[in-house]
Amino acid sequence: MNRKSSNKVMSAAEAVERFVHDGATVGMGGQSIGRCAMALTHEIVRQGIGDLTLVGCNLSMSMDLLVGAGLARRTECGTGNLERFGTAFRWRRAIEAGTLEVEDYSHLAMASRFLAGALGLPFMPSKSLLGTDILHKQMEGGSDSFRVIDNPWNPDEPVVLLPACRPDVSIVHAQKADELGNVVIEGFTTQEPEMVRASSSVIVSCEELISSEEIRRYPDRTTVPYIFVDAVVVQPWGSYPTSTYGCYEHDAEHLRRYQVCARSGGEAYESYLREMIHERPDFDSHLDGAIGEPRRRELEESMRRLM
Amino acid sequence: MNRKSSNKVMSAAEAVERFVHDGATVGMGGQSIGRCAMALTHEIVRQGIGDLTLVGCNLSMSMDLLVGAGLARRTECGTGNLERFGTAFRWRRAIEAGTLEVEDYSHLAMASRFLAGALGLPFMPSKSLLGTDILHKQMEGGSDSFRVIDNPWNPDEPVVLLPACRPDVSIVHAQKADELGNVVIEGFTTQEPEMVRASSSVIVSCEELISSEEIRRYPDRTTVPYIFVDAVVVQPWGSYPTSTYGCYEHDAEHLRRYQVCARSGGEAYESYLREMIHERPDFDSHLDGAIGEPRRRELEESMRRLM
Amino acid sequence: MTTDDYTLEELMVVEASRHVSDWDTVMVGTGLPMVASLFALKNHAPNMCYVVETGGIAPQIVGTPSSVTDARVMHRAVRHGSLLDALGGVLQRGLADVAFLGGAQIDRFANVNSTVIGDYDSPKVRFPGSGGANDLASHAKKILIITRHEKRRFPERCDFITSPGYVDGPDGRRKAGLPSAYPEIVVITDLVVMAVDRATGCLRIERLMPGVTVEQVRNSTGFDLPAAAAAGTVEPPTEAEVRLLREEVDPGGEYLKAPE
Amino acid sequence: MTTDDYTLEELMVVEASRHVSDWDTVMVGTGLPMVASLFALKNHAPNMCYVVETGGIAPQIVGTPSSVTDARVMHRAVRHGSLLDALGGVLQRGLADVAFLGGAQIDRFANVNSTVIGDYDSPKVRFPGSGGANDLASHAKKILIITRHEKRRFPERCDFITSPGYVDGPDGRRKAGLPSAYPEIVVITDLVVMAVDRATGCLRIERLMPGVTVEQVRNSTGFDLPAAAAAGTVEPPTEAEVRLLREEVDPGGEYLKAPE
Repeated sequence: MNRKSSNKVMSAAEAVERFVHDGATVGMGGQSIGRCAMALTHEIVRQGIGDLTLVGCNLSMSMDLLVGAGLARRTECGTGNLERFGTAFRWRRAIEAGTLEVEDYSHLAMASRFLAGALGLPFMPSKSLLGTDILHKQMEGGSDSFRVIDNPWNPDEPVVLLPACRPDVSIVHAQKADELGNVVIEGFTTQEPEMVRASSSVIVSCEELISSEEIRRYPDRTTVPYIFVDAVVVQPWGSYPTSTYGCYEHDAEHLRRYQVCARSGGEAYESYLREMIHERPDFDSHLDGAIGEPRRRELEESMRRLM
Repeated sequence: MNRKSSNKVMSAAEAVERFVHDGATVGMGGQSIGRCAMALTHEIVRQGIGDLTLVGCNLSMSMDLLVGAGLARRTECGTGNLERFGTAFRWRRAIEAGTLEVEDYSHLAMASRFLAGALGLPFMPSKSLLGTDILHKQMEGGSDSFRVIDNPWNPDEPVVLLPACRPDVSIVHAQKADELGNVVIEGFTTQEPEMVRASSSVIVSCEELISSEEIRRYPDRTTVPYIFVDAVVVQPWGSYPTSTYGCYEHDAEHLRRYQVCARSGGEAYESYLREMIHERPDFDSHLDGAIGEPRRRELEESMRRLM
Repeated sequence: MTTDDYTLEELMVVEASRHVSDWDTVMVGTGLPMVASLFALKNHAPNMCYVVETGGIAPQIVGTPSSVTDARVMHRAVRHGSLLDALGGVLQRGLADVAFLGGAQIDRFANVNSTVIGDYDSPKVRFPGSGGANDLASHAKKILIITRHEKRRFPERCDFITSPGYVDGPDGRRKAGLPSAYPEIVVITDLVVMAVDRATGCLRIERLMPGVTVEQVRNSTGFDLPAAAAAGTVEPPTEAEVRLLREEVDPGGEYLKAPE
Repeated sequence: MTTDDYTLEELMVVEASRHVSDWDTVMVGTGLPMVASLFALKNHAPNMCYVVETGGIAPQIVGTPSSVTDARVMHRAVRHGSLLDALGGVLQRGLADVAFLGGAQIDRFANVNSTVIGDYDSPKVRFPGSGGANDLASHAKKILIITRHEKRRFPERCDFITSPGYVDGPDGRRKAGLPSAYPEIVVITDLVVMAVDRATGCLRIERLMPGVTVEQVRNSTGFDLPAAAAAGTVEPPTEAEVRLLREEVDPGGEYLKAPE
């Protein structure tokens, strides 16, 4: 915890070293090909922090990298994919090979678990999952994470109870933050408002550091106030190759390239990890290798046209 | 329901006539001396719609008027007062006289009940109310609105379950709305985001009608999207004598005057109702009688200085 | 106009759009469902309200979005929100009139599998999982599924029920505790339009694609498939509809291939 | 400086502020609690974070707010939010270090009544009710109560427990299921500073106001009130503290009357 600090700005290396530990449950920001915390994920891979439980609604490329790098023990999520770009292949293979524990939920069920954590509640009711094998096969398989009770006010109506999900640390990429740790997410916010509030520690990377003066001028726009945040990492393009709403589009070329490597696995995948992460001292160096200035301008321009 | 309409703008008289019915459970917007839906409340009094159950977190002057006018059968809330301006006296007297049913909650407990309604859940867990007579005396008294269960994942830990609160209609005053029914609340939002979403019908009065173009230009600022709203009443000063953040301060003089009448009851109170509401065809006429232009400018100026 | 003037995929999309009415609140992802709902919006449902899982309400979708996080599905929304707002506050709240779903397997009770082929604990093939699909199937008033018709996709019982259809019979959803107890469920394939018969909780043939026989459909289906008494043929799209589809809804041909 | 140079009320406020530390997250309404916490902020806790029930986080409070809906308590907040954000997302979430409370009755276990005098179902006097008080008492790590010391305010048992103290004994809160099981509870009156003794779950005398005797306090209290072994005297405010209080915290004398 680093919440009692008036300047939380630090490098990704320092933030990950201080707040992500072996065996941690990590809340994954972003969704699909949008606003995934790629810079922070690279840093976890670089530092080789392992035995992680990854949690989120849709877990995408950032999760797949941690699984592919052998750093994940378990996932709890609603989906593992990159939507039109395909399944999260390292995740899929690890499940098929039996080397990764999974617990399946729906997106709303995971969001509900984070909501319970965010509100300090032990569990949240849900009307999803009823009548399905997500519930029944996992309960038969010994999972302790589901209860079905009767609605006390309508005794024949089953209601699911889901235990709160409280990550040890969440990693999130946002458009803006100030040095105190106030965070502004623009556009869609996925499960992040609840997940962040439910977490013991929170690392936010941002496209732009703004002044606390600006935060206080527009308090209706602050997504997460500083009392929930431990570290602010200033990292433009920090969600690359996924998009950041209002800043740049996803890079379809790089996503396809990753998916080719992830699908084949083996040396193709190892060399992706090596060239893109391990041989790079930091995320800026990764960006310099992965994407040139002209392509960056293109993706920015493409996003601008959609605003 | 009037949600399938591309122009929901109507008079307070029409909105109240269409959406507030005898016996309804009414969600009360605003809190204390801020943003109470006074214009809509006056209209309910004027139309004499009765047998109402009033629900909210803090119920204030708008509730007290409906109780004082003999239109309320029951309240469910966390507090009945106007903070520094005192108790809600008509409410207090009615409870002491045994003419009003009450169910007591904490503010968080009521907000939790609205949250359950907003999420389509039958109940919400709570860790408030435990160890108190709010829970025990009301349960002993026969209330069916509380259950205490053991946390299934920690069997010795009691957890309260509270049933969803789903108003038949909510009345809310906001700074801005468009004709489709998109609503922008600025500053504090009390329990309104959840209460409105939990309601079958929603009437919103607003200081200013803005264009849908403006709504779509700043979608991060919309508090409630139009799919939850049935009627939009354009009524500047619609929360008078309570404040509207960013627009005007509360009118301490009028609040004190009301409290004097409410405290004495009898003819003093009847004449307040008569002069301020029954003899006034609409809220603009009430305003003309209650507050002159110079005082309005003063209250606007006073708010401006706080921005 | 002859059947050569539109593709089967185009027909499936137009047929799906017919199940979307004006003023419907429609929960939709990307792909063919988005094409179908965009077509409905432009053709006969101008006041339709999109709700995107990621939180966008009533966006004016542009281009061909490749994700629910794509700025194209957020364009000029009346509100940006969170996943909880969309899936909890609109869908579970009971306000979604129509939801589109996909899946690897659909069984006779219209239960859907998007999780796994084989045993859950030692899977033969693992799929991405529910995502919002389970939530959509649990809470929407009407569920539309667009899929190719292959026998392996229509087994007697899904290997894994990810998203509930009628579970195990006409009253299966109510008994399971699902708030939307008797939704309309319509499955549109390249051979047939099926819908759940409320009396049995099972899929039955409602309308055949032009030129397709009941026999053909049954041969491609892994469970007994009755036919509604009045089972007719799917109405082909008009020339104007095809033009709208090609020129305005999917002008780049990103989702719909033009006929060869 | 003599006792004539500050009022008892000022002393109560300064004493209350001593229980607020730098970086504390403090949930506060209006009135004396706000004066005490504002004083702490300006005197020794510059990084204190106000959280207002109505949703404002870390406002820079101006003037003398008369309500939690007053724009003065929202001034330059880092975030505006909802009641659920503040009471659920911060308080019930376990992040409130300090909360201020008021009430009509406080009993030996520091339970508080702000609902009713007499029988709940046929009340002699009805008060406004819990508001956020029950939530504050249920979830904060430290609970501060500022009140006048009158015998009727300190009964053996509250007529109605609105907000939990230690309920009925040292383990009462844990058994009741309260997440904040052993909070510090401090009651500051014009006679005495009391705190709950963790060993008994009951209030005891911690410090006396200057010139007050244990006998005096006991005569004004409706339950047996032990005294801590080391019970001393409340430290008077310094001249600088009184100046800060009068000139910067409550310059209009809205809350604190100047000494006659």
